[in-house]
Amino acid sequence: MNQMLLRAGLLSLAACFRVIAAAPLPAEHLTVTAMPPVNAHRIYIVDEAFNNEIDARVHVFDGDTFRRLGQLDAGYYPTYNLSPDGKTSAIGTSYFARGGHGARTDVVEFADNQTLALTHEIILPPKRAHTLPTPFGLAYSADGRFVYVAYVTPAASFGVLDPAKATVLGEIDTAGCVLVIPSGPNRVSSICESGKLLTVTLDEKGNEASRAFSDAFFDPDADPVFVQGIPMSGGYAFVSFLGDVHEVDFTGAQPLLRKPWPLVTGADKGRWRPGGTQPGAISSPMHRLYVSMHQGGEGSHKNAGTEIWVFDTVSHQRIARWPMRAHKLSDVLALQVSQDEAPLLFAATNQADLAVFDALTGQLRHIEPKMGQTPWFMHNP
Amino acid sequence: MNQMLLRAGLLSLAACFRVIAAAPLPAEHLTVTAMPPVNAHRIYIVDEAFNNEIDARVHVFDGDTFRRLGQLDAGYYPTYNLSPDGKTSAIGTSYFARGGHGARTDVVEFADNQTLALTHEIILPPKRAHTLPTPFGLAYSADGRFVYVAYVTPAASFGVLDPAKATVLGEIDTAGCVLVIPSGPNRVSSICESGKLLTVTLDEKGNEASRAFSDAFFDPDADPVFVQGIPMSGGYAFVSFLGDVHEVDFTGAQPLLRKPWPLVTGADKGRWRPGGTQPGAISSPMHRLYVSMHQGGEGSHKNAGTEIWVFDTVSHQRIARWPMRAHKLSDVLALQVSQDEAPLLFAATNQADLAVFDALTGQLRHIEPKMGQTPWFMHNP
Amino acid sequence: MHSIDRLFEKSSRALAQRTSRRSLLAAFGQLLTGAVLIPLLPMDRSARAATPGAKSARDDPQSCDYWKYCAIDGFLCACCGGSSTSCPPGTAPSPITWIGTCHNPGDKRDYIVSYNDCCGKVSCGTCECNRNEREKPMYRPSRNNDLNWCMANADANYHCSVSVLLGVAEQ
Amino acid sequence: MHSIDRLFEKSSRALAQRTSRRSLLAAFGQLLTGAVLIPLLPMDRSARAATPGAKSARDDPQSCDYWKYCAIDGFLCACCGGSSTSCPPGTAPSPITWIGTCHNPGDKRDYIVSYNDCCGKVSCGTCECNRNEREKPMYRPSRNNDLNWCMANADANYHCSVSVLLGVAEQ
Repeated sequence: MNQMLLRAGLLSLAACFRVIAAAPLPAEHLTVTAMPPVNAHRIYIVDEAFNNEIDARVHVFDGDTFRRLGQLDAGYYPTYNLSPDGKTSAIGTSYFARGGHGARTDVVEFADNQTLALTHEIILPPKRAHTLPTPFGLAYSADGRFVYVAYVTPAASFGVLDPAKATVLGEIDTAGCVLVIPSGPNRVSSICESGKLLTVTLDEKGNEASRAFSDAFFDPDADPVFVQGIPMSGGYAFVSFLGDVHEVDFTGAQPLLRKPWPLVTGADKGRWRPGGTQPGAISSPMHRLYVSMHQGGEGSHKNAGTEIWVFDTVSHQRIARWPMRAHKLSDVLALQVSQDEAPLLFAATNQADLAVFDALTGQLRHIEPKMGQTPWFMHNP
Repeated sequence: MNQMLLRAGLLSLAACFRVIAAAPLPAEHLTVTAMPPVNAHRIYIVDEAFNNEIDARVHVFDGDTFRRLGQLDAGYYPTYNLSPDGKTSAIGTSYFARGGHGARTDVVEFADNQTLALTHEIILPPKRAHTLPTPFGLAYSADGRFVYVAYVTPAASFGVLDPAKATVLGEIDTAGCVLVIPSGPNRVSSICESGKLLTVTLDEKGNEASRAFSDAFFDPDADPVFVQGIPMSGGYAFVSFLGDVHEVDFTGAQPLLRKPWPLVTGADKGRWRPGGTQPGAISSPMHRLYVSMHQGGEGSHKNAGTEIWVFDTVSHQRIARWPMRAHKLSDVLALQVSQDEAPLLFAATNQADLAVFDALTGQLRHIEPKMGQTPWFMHNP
Repeated sequence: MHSIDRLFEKSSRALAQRTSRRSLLAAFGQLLTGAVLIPLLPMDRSARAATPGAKSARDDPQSCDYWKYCAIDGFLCACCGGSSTSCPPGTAPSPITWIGTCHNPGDKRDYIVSYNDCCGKVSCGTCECNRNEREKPMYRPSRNNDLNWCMANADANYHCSVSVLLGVAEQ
Repeated sequence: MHSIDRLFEKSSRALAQRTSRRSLLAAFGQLLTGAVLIPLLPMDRSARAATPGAKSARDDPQSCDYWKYCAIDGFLCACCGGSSTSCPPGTAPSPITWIGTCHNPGDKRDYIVSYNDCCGKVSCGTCECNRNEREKPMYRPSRNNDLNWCMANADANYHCSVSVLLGVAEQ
């Protein structure tokens, strides 16, 4: 018994001694964090901040480490895109001299994605389209030489910018067709009310060289397409409200309209629909299309999806249905997928959660809560 | 039976006829709503919008009809006050040329409380104190001739403004003492680190005529006071972290420091504490002090209150304890009371609910959910 | 056709204030030529109101289920100091609008509704409402509610949305 | 006294960049004269951490319960792309700070902590943390966390807060 007490006493003494004798923690030094190198699993999330709309942001998130990497200010009704090399963020936005009132300044701000510091800006005429995020509010030419910005006043046109020289080169009227779908080094297509595409070809200086209309590639009365076109190899896929996939090949001088194919067949047609603020994403290397689907009728096209449906873009067969409630996730407003061979699928919900899935298996990897206020669109390299 | 059927048939026919024959609804006309006249139960709620801090607002709410009357933009880290006649809102704030970055403009904007339209502004040097709302970030002289704005760079001073001429008259160094407590037509007091008050008397032109320090009216080491002083007849009451009430009479040429009296006595001392962003409010006509109280220790002074305690400001006796959980309300961050003989008590919670109570009985009249994002301070006429 | 005439007159007058004649014709040609009658007067009403709100909500201007709000995606001015047809104090109505066609269950008629934004203050943030019956993407701007219709105002900041009955959608 | 010296040097250097000598002496006289030792080294530790977090949270830089954060009222930079001592990419540290004294349960020592704000982007909005041990109102600015310590930065917008150990709070 005495021995036990002695041992206990010695142990206590040793513990005390260790604490007392250990050197105090050294002084720390304040630093600024360096960004990790860009990788295929980095994602840029446009938070419209709908309740505080002058304070939109872009959150930068790493799908491997599940870390928030940083943030970019995005102003009011922003439009966002990455440069073709992924090194630059371009944020088209509007500011007011007094927060929510006062003189309006439309501007494209450029940030270095390796530092998240702003590098320069180009002031626009106050005509920038104020609308929800699409891939086509601001876009780079394939060679990065031009930046195009969609204008709506409500007259529709677009600005041609030189990002290297930080100047506005000019403005091109689009006869009521909207948005800027870039192709090649010098072509811009816009979507017309009639369902046609207007394609303007630019000269060396960014002026209009020629223009041409395509045939209508969808029926805007019977079944309009979402303007959130989905990048795919050589072009974009436009999903319609009822779930037809209209692929457009933009590799040639004029858009090539492929035969549409359906996501929904039989009795499900018109009952299950795509929806949300970014309804679909395509993994080009893996030939997969992911679409956020819900059950609803006319007017439900902005509804978030209760399931993600997965399709083979070659066979057009549905491969999987992934119900979100299996993961206790709320419904999905926006989808994006990484463009590598081990793809991650990102899903932003109407509760502002960001879910990260293995895009091949559907396995849930992570849920990042409260990814801003209203994360409505996602971009990745 | 036949008669029954006939009657039913006639009824159906009548119903059809009514629907078919009724004139369609007339075309409507778009208008702008006029504000109801100012009354004692109107309240101005400063929403710091802490998650979107460049987008603070002031919500205007009617405690009688429970209607939101409108909103004022309030920018970044605003300071707010009403003119002595209640007709004007003065919003001291800061804007950046690019939302959250770029050139900073400090400004006082004035709005007509009968229209909620801005009337004019005064641009300040970029020195305005960026801190949480208090009654003393911006204040009017009693006659409305001067407006004072607290500066911290972190050097402390204040600006003297002429709201009628929309000019900055000058700046007065306050030797490290902060905020602007107005009294009479030409005196400004500031709170010093030592617990003293510095009182600067102005001349006709708003320049310093004289200055004097009071004795210390509290001990900033042992028991600091909240800077959210509570207006009362002839002066302000400052509640301390441990719950002593330090009343200061500002009617004379120099502040008169009254003997402090305790909110908390006996075993409760140090256990029950006042707290929040606006811990108390006084009804001068009814001689009542309302304080938001919680159980906590050192460092809990920003905790929201689980109870509202009611005191008689003459007898210093506690009259009532009103637990918030009885109303399923979350804890209270800010308190304000109307200055009429049928007073309403307004309580803003840490869940952004605004509760309206009968201030005499504690009866809950209304809960207005989601009164902005972070409603941290309230003003009323 | 009285109400339709009013619609055309109102829309074209408002647009004319802000756009060149050429752009106007290009962007909204259909609205001015009468081809608009088809989208304005859809025949298919079977899909309407899959889950209709309770009667009280359908008649409550502070409820998103209010029948007039069938194509509002934004904040209801009726919760922001205004009403279903009135902008809150200190804000300015947008002169340009988008258009909806809503069914009034009270008299079983379809009405053409002008949705105006109220502008010049930061977003109201209360009573968010997202309904999109017959709403179309922005390539059909007169039917699109994602555009900031405050775009052409002196103060282009969006605060909230109202609904203004223009007349019966006659067939 | 090494760490205290560092504190004085750092604070006075930072302040001197932005304030006139006179204002500096007026506002922060106590900090420079040594009278600061009393508020910096409070004797009463009995009230500390009435409800201490779990050990893991106390050591987790992304948790508000992290022991170093005892006087942060704001967003934790460790959740915003930075760390407990590092500002997120693209932001700038504030050269002026407020000071806390936090108890490290790991070695049972009290440390003096400099809380710097990271500036130049809109609020991070993640990991809001509101702790106020020994925090004082703004009439004692060196101990106040309600002031925007980005106030003197070229871009004065507050993004998040870090905690930087300056040294042991010796008695």
